Amino acid sequence: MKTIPLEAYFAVSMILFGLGMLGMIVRRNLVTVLMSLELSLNAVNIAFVGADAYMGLVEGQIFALFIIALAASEAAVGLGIIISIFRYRQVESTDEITDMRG
Amino acid sequence: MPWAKGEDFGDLKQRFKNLNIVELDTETSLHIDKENLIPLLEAVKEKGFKLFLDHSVVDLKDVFEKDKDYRAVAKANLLAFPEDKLSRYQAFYILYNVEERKRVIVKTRTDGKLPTIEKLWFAGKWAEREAYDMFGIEYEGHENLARAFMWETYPYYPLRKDFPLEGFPEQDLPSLNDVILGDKLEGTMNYNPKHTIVPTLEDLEITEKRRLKKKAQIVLNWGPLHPGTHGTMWFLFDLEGERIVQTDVILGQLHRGVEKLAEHEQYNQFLVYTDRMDYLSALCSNQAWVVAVERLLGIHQLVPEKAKYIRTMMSELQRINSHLLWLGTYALDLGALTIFLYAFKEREKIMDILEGITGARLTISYPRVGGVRMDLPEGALEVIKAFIDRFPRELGDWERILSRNRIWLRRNKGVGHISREDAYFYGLTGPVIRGSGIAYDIRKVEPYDAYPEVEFDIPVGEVGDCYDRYLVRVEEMKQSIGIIRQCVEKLEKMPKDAPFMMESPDKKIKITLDGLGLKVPAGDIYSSGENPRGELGFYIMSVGAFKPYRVKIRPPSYYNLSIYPHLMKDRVIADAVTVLASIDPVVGETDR
Amino acid sequence: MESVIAGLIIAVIKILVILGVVLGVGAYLTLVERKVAAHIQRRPGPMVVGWHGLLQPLADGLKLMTKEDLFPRYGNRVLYNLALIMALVPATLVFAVIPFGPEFELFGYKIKPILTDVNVGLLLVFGLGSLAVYAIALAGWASNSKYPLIGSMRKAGIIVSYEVAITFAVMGPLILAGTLSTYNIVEAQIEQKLWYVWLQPVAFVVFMFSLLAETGRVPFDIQEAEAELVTGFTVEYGGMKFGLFPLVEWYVEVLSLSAIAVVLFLGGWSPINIPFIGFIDPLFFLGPLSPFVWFILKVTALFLFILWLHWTLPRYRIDQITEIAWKVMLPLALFNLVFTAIIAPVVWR
Amino acid sequence: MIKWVIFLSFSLWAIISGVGVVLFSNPVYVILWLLSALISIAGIFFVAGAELVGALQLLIYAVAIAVFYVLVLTAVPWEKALKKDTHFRTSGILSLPVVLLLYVEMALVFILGIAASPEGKFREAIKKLGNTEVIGSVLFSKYFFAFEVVSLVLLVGMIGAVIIGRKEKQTYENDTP
Amino acid sequence: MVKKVFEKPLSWIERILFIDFIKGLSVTIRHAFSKTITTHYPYEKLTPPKRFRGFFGHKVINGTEPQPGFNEWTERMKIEVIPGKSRCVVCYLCKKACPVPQLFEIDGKKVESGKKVVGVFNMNLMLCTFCGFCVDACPVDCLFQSDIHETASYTRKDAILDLETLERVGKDWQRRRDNEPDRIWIDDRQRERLWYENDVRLPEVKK
Repeated sequence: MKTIPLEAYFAVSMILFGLGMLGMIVRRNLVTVLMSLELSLNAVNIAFVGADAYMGLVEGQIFALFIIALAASEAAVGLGIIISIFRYRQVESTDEITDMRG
Repeated sequence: MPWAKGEDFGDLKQRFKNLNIVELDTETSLHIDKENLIPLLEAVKEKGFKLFLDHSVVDLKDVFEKDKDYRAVAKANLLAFPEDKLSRYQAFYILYNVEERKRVIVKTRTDGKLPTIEKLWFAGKWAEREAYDMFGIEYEGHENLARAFMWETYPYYPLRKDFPLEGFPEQDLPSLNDVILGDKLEGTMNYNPKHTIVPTLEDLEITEKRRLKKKAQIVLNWGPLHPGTHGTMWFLFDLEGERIVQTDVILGQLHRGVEKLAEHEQYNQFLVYTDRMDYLSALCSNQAWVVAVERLLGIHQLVPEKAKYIRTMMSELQRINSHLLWLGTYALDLGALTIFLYAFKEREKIMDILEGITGARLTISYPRVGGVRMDLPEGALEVIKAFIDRFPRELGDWERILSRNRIWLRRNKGVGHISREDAYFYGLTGPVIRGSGIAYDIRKVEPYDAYPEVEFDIPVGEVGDCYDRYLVRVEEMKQSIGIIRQCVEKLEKMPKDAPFMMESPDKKIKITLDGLGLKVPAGDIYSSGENPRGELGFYIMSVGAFKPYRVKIRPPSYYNLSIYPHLMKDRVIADAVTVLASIDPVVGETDR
Repeated sequence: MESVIAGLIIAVIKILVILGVVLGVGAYLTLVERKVAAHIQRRPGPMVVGWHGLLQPLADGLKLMTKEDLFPRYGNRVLYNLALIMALVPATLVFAVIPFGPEFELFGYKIKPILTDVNVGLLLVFGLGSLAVYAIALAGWASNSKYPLIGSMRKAGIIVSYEVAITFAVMGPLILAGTLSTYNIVEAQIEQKLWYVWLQPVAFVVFMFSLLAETGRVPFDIQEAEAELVTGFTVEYGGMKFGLFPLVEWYVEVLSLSAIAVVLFLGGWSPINIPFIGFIDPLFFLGPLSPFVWFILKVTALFLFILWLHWTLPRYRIDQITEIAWKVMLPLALFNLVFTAIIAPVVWR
Repeated sequence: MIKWVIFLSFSLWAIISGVGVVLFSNPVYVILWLLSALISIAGIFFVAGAELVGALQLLIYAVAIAVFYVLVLTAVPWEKALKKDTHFRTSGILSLPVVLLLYVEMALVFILGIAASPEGKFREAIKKLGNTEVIGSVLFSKYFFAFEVVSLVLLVGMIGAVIIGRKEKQTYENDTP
Repeated sequence: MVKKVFEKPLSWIERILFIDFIKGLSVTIRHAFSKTITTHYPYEKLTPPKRFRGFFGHKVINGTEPQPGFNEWTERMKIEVIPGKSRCVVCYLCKKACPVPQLFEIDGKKVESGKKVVGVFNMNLMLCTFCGFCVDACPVDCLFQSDIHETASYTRKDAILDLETLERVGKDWQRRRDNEPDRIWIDDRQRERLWYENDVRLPEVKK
């Protein structure tokens, strides 16, 4: 049993990141855009952790933890904004919000 | 007799020209014309008559049609402006002065329109809805004149005298056997398949739609069949998250037209229907009715002492019984599942006692006009004594689980707070008003049966929240134990063959056990009894026949429930059960 | 290669044993609960099917199986059924990291009575345990009905709040043991001759409260509060589907979390512990079986205690529950954590 | 060998779930696919030997963060949203070249990066002490400042979310039936 | 006269040591180890008290009729006295006293001697409220309420009591319970299960 090559991690990471990007571009719905963003963040995490495993480091894992933490705050703020938009504007798609006045 | 005297209203006599003050043996009433009604009610309220008791209407159609009845009624001075034969309805408002302990009836005449009193008493709003539902009286300025019990598209006004007891044969309703087995039933089983129309789903939808304006996103249908509503009440909560923005109540799921039936039953026979009003405290309702009829007959002093004590003792047992069910379901609603069965254990003992003495567990029908149905059986007093000796200990056990439990305190304290003014405004009675600190108890105010001779305290709360109501009811159970103990002591001293039915000394009034041929002279009375849920009042109008002309029942639960939407404003659903259970309505009584 | 196959076989046997025991015991705990409740309420409980109702769970199961499967008209059928699976799987998966006893030898193989002794076992427990939120939220949403929606919202709110409190509460014992592996935590307690409940009473109380909250036991059973919401998020479920939710919530989860409580605070399979004296084993005559018996006894005792609470106390209101979580339990757990983190390195090691 | 099988199956699972996230139109299904992707990524972390990150991925990502999405989704009335087409079709196709470009760029960076990678200096320590402990010691010494900054950001995010999501209490006039 | 209810607030010691919970728990555990009080219904049944208002029955003529009332009424209504048959004198008093008089269907029947006996006596118990007014009204102690309380049936027809059923119930009652004393209940042993804590001492049953 040998260790898994770094390229494998990177390949998975790349595919998921691309899917996340695609989702962010294609999605009309605000919440699903945020979800695609989460997917991209996770892809980055895979790259970090894979590199660590290959190279025997821990820095990548630490950064993965930071990313998780930041994703949490991003989700909280993003969903908060979405809820307030829903409440005041009753819209559900990104192109219906054209100004920043809330 | 807690009726106001004529001299109390001397100054009003000068203000209102048409005012006519009538003092009868059974009541004091103020007769006023429709135009001056609201100013008079305002003036009376300012004089201290702050507590609203009841309001309804009497349809005088039959009185005017039958000359004999009209003469009897006019002679007894029951009508406001008896010479006015065009106005078909007589409205009455029963008010109470809590400080001076006086009651008064305001009577007025109308041909179908009345000014609303919803600004003076909120309870009047509900009473007016009921009168609108039953008589079709239009109330000018009423905010929500929707039908109280019947559905919105119902074309009739059932309590009018031209609505027959059997209804109108309009719609086919096959009996269940016809549908399932194809049986053609004969003889006594052959029901009339034609009925007055019944509501369809569309009718119910219209009823639901015709309500106060929707205020929030989610409308939660709470009821008609829901374990938290203690019966078949239908609440509509407008919810914002879990917060209740507005509450609407749709009653009438158990409406059986008891008041209409009363007009077609003899005085004694109506006893059976009082069982089925507040079915948890049937005996107290029986007693209130029997006492009302006895007072109307003027024989309440002649009832033998033994019967009085038996009635008092039994109705106090029934009060404990009812409060036990309340305690059990209240605890169940708040999640303490075990108290429910503990309470039912003790309740079962009371049931055993009641069953042994009266022969029934729920629909008791034990008192009779002039006494009780049967003497106490052998061993009854011993069993009751054994029960009341042990009961305080059990009550203490439950209090140990609940009263000082932090969860119980958090769920109850500060929830459903009723101020004193609100209590008057919404016409509350019973433990609900006593929880707000007002010592209003019919057993002290207008004592009946053996209550003047026994000693007991009126428990009152201070704040008026659910916790106070809980403590008041628990304390009431302890006081009832005291009353029962005194009654048992008294009954033990009485000889075994003491009479339990009244024997009239002068044969003028013939009273038998079955009440056949009980003719009551013309007159009217408002008499009430203290039910476990509040003041159960009967307004009886007699034209001197075997059957009452009009019986208006003042259901305590109905008016106690009227404060519920007010209390539920800005609370969460979990408080809905707490507040509802602490008000403790019984649907058999709210709907009648 | 042979050792790999042996390991696989042992793992499969462990899985089967744990699954069988958990689900079977879970079903029979319904009978235990009914009996306990009945006797607290002065009733005998089920008495008809079998001796003292011993076959009652089977009869109930049969009844639930043969019932009609109802489905709300505008619900979402996929999610409606998925919610069930999502409730059942994580709850049983938690048992993978519960050590039932010490390592022992059988036919020359060393067997640890734990499915996987992961380094981060405890984190897994809480991660998996709180996956139940999805089941509940989806069940409420997929039923397309208001009562289930309110019930599932309540429950999800509780789980999110108490997940935080429970995670901070277990930090104390973790610091004392110095490991995240459940097996090692028990060994550390045995080594140090002290149950952590003596050192971490505050953490224990917080843990017990969170346990009750997460499993929806009284005083936190508001997600189903039959007086308010009929049965909460299971209103629209019928038959065995209705039966599985309480089975998972009230029995399997309670069992797994009380096993975790035993592992963390009550010394796992160790016998009775008295501070400054050590372990006393009144069951020494059972020999190598005694640790397993002790473990089972402790879990049973905790379970019975939870039942006892359930049938005594009233229930809180939803806002009060979250208030307690954030205003009482979380500060307590945090304080306990900080206190332990400061004191433990100085005094303990 | 077994490791490869497990890794491949987890990756495949993750990619399928990612496709699901992009393609499904019902937001509730999307969140479920995202959840599945998160769990499979946690599996990849376990394969890579990063147990702590894997467990935290499960505990924080899969449970805490995704739950917010579920709660928001179930609380918001979606009947209107579901009726609409939830994808920008044309812009999606137009964006494909950009995504491809991104792929090429990333691949380049990765390949160049691998060539210039440092050798593992913690390998021995990880073997001896275990992953968690090493991460802890590095996190709280070398990256302490970053840790503090992240916690501050979290706090700010929390407060911000509370303030944004707060709602002014509406008052209604007092009318009852 | 007026009593203020009051409970003092929880003290901090009670709060921290959970004394309120412990008090409640002590009560429930005590109950858990006490005797159970339930009656296992379909397998054991309590005997209803003698006054129980259950199904109706007609007592039959066996020489224990209330005299002289019975003789007066048979003479007045011209009723043929047949031992072993219903005591009913077709006076319609029960129907008059009933709040729901539709439920009675009573008719007399001529016999050869020119006198009458009761021919039809149907009671539709679907309408009945079991109030007992008809029993109070019966002048000859004929109509009575027995202790039969399990009255469920499959069809509505079964809810009609005809004369035969009434007489059968009556005979059964006279055989079993007519001679019992008027006591609150007679099955002391059965009631003991619920009442054992209360220490009830009832006077002996006089046979």
